[in-house]
Amino acid sequence: MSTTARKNAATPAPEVGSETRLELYRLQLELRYCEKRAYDLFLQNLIKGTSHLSLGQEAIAAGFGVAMRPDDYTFCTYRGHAHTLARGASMTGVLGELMGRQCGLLGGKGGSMHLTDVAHGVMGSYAIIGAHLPIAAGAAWSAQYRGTQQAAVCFFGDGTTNIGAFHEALNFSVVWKLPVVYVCENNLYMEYTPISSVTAVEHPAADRASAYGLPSIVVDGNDADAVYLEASRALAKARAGGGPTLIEAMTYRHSGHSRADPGKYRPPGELDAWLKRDPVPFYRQRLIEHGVDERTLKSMEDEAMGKVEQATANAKASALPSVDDIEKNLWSDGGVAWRN
Amino acid sequence: MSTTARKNAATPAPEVGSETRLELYRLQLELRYCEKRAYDLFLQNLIKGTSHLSLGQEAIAAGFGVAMRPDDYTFCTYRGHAHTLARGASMTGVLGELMGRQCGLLGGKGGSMHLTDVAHGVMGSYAIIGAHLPIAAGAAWSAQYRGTQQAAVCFFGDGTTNIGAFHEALNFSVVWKLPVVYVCENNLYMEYTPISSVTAVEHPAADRASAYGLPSIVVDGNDADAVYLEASRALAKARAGGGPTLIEAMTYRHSGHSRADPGKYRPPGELDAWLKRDPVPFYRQRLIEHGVDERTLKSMEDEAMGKVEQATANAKASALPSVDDIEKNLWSDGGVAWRN
Amino acid sequence: MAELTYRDAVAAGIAQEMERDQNVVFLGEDVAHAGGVFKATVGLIERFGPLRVRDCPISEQAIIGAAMGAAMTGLRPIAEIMFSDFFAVCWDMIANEIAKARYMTNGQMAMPLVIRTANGGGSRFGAQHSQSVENWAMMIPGLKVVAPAFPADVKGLLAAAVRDPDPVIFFEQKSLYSLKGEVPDGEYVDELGKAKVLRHGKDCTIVALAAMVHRALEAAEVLEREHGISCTVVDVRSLVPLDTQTILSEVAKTGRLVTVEENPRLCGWGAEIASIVADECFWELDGPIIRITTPHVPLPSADLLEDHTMPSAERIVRELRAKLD
Amino acid sequence: MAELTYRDAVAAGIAQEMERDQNVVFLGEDVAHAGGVFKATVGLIERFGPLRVRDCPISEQAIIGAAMGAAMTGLRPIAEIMFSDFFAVCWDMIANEIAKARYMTNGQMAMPLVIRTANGGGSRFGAQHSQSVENWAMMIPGLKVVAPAFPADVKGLLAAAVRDPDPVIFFEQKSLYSLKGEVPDGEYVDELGKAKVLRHGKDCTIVALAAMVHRALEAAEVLEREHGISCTVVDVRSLVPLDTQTILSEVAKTGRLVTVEENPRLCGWGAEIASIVADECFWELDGPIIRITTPHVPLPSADLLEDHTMPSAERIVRELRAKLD
Ligand SMILES: Cc1ncc(C[n+]2csc(CCOP(=O)(O)OP(=O)(O)O)c2C)c(N)n1
Ligand SMILES: Cc1ncc(C[n+]2csc(CCOP(=O)(O)OP(=O)(O)O)c2C)c(N)n1
Ligand SMILES: [Mg+2]
Ligand SMILES: [Mg+2]
Repeated sequence: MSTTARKNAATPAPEVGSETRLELYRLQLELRYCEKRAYDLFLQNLIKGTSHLSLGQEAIAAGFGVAMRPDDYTFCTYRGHAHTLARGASMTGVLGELMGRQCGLLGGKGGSMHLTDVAHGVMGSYAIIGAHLPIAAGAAWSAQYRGTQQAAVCFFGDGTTNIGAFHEALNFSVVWKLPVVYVCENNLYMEYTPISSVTAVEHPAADRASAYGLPSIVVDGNDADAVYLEASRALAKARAGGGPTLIEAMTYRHSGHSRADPGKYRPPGELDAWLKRDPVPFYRQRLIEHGVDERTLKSMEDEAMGKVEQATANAKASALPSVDDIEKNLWSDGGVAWRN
Repeated sequence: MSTTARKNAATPAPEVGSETRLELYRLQLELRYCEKRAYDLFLQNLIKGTSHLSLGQEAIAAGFGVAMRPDDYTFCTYRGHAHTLARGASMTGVLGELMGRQCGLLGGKGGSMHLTDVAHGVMGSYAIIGAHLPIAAGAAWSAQYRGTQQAAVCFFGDGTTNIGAFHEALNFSVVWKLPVVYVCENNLYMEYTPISSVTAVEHPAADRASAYGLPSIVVDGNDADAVYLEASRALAKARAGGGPTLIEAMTYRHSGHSRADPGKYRPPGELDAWLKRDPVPFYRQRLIEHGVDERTLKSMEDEAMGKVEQATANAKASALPSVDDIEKNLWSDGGVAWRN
Repeated sequence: MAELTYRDAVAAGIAQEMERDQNVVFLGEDVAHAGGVFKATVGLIERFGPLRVRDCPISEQAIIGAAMGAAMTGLRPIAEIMFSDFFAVCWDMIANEIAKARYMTNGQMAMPLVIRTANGGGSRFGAQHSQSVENWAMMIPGLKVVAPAFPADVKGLLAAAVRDPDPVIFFEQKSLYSLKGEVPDGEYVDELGKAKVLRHGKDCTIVALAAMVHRALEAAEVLEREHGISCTVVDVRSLVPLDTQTILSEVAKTGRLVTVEENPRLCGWGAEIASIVADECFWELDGPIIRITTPHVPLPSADLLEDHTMPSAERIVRELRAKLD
Repeated sequence: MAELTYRDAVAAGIAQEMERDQNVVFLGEDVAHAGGVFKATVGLIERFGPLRVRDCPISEQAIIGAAMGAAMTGLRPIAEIMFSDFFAVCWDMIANEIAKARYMTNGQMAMPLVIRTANGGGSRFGAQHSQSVENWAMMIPGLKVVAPAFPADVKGLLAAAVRDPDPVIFFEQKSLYSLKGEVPDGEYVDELGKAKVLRHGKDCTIVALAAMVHRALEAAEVLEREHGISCTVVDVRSLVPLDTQTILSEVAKTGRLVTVEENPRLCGWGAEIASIVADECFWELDGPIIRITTPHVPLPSADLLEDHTMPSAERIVRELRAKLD
């Protein structure tokens, strides 16, 4: 896969430690099982509205989740369950929000597309394409101004590179040398339209990096180690005052764009080919090659599944939000009054 | 001036014919004299509001004006007097509009920033940065769909390359292979802020061309011949179905950003250096080198000045618009009614 | 008459106009090969081909800008903005460019285009995919604004919008896409700027739009049957031009005005109508003007919360009973 | 008390708050080294340095996005949008992101920021640089909206806006920048959400905002002196929160309401106030509610046309005489 090679791989690849590897696997398992559970809950009509799963893309959220510092900032899209969980947000809070329960991260007010957990640095999931790129720049600016060496990481899709806010955010961040990492998860599609049919260049992010004086970086988004290493480099650069990084991670979503989408627009065989590169079994194999024994893996898998079962049970047991909540939290005083 | 060299100058430079040269000079003279007149009319308080002169940048409007076909489309900014005149719009109409007279191109409704002359292909002057780039793409799409081989030419400044609409328009135009030519007049400044202080790359347009799969083109915007040749190439490409071109023309405005601006933010000596490359005397010198005699030049200059005098007189003699015009031309039925 | 869904009436209206006029072209995100995320434009690319029905990048400014450039040079584009919330990313194109071009150029510039969009709540999509933003468009001089409540109106008003020589913002209420109704067969064109009186009463005139028309009708039913309150229901259909004649005369008959708006309270279209009535129909009023709106908050996503935030038939009944007596 | 221009009161208000709180930062286009295109922020970079007073590229989405990201992570940014018309290029950031963040996240996200902008007509700048768009902001739940008419209010309300923990849209009326007035020396902070009664009358209550306050006062003067009509004039000052108490009680006293709005007619803030009064103050009204607005057209640029389009004192006098008798 030539497209997944890192283009400017001048630095010799450092090693990923074995504890980090276990952590990467653990996280990918949790993200995978939780997303699958979200899918099941849909089918049971316990989740309403829409929802955008990142089944198949977990290595990216995991790689960054492990590389980031606890006080770093994450900015997600509507396809943000994995990125939110990867920062340590409560799984009950995530599933509860999808189910519209009181225990939800947002008490049922935001829904699947807006997961947020400020306490864990998840500064929001944004459902209008492009908006969160400049906002991430702002969080990075704040960190820079306050001198905290925090970094902001902003995830978005290939389709997002064609909207104006992408361009403004990239230029702005470079000019102000902001500690922000932009991560384009190129899963080959917008909603149902192939990205190649609406984009002037092959790599929608990497081929545009030079327009902002940045190096072109493409990484295998299905290899958690590769993502982790790239993330570590970019975060170190940000903390050292070196400014932003733009990374294009090649990946694929296993399910449709959203709940309503059976994904029929994909050419035959494409999904199968990518399923062969499914990041979770792929990473399991790597661990085995690195000498991790089957029992350890199995117990990690059981533990992750147990966590999902527990969270599901918690969320199901949670009450519905109260109708009184409608009149709460528009303003900092807790209320919604626009008049005296 | 290394920055004004055309980067991809693979094609051997064709010659500019001598008649074309005279036409280029004639046009530059008219643009220059008319803008200077606009400046004088301000000082006499006969022009109100704001106005943005392109003194010093005339070679670009002239180069394109001569290269374009009568049925091509022009899209200008608020700094669009020259581009409008270069398509053959009435000078009385232009000065009349600046003065808010009935004879104005827009009957006093638009003002200096919105000159439009649909009959001459001037499809509007746009005062909100970036907006007209996608609109020009739309006109080009229409030409493509109708199969007319018309092209759209869209002029804008260096500062405009940092707004989202620039990015969207460029990508869109390339993907749809639209017959549109984007011309960035890099005069080194936004309003009062140097473009270099807010832009991630040296050449705000040319260094971004590759992000849209386009070649990087920088042209000396103070040399009407160079502009004319580049324009001709781009227009031919557009008509041949070759898609859009992005051209960065290096230039400088002699006056401030707008009427209110004395231009104090410029480093000492900068203006003087550029005045030495003033496109009008520069081009006069070239004509002399090509054997055009002093008398011919003098008579062209007198004629251009005569045209400006006549237009000024016409505009001054024109009535003010009628208050009844306020209630006209919101809708195609000529009226403004929003209710029955 | 065939029974069509509101969603299918969209495709029927577009197809009718594309069939008639070669200059009608259609563009948007995921509208062609996928038939739209609400499946409202299925079959158009097969019928009219990829030069007239075009998928676009996620570039709303480019989409609306392209429509504008095409309209001023002889085409009659229909552009889709997937959710009306996304008007915010191309608002400059809509409010500052398209709306003003003809007036600013003193009539030089023609702008025959339609922007279609899925508007409104009720789908548990959360605050950024559920707004009712008819007032965003209504407040901008130079835009015509239409919001149908029934499949027949979708087809007829969409056709009228395409034929209109001025820019029309066409709001399709997403909670109505699966609503079925009789739609005239064959060529069918309605008229912009005409409200419809759907029900005649004597105690009160309820003025509603889009999804709220159905709730107003349901409430009027209950009020009549269970509480002896008889209401006129007016479907505004077109905010610009606004059929003030119908509204004023219907309010004059009952002496009371109630607006039912899906939008959050402040500066909704109901405020405008209330202010017109409070001026021109003041002496015919028998009591206060009542506005029933979504409270002035973003729309929450959980079923229960969303349902209790938007005006329901029950709430209309409750408020009218409390305030009319 | 010193006499300051409205323009200088802006810089004074910002300086006061930057002095007090290190977390207040200021960004915009041409705001730092050039001191702003309206010269309203002259001297700030010299005083607070280039880390706190920052020039930006022409990237309104980036500017407002950056302010939002900074606000949610502990700073208190003030962002300038040069002309309020340009809200349209960053409307998503303002209306869909900033306004909704706290509510959607059920209170997790703080958003203490101010967006300042030059608003309104009268400068012959044409339709894209002259709009009065207070209603654009007012209609979005989650935004506070302020529009001062006097230099003292500029300083005091700007300080209050910066200290407010919620997002505030601060409209500076560009036709007032050179207006002079007394401004309290030293630290001065006003309160959001309070209207001011500037004149007491008995025949009619005129409610106005920003530049229209001055025209209303002038008209009230003439009406009293030349026509024996005595008017109360209320300066709304803050559209959200809205001081309905003051408005309702002043309307109740005179029995008549007239709003004077610079915005084009449809869905202006006056419509909202009219609808509130027509509901809650109905029984105290002695006659129709009158709205005086710019007609529903874009603003033309020529002096004569612009002057006749915006509401003038003469027009207020004329309309009130015709309609109050
Ligand atoms: C401004 C805007 N336009 C359109 C949409 C509708 N939309 C939601 S997701 C999506 C596709 C996004 O594609 P991409 O950026 O590749 O992300 P992915 O969904 O593949 O993760 C679109 C068009 C939107 N939410 N916002
Ligand atoms: C969206 C928007 N932001 C800001 C402005 C204010 N403004 C008008 S001209 C200008 C500078 C434009 O610079 P450039 O593109 O280089 O064009 P030039 O004026 O140099 O020709 C600015 C910031 C505007 N008109 N529109
Ligand atoms: Mg994608
Ligand atoms: Mg410039």
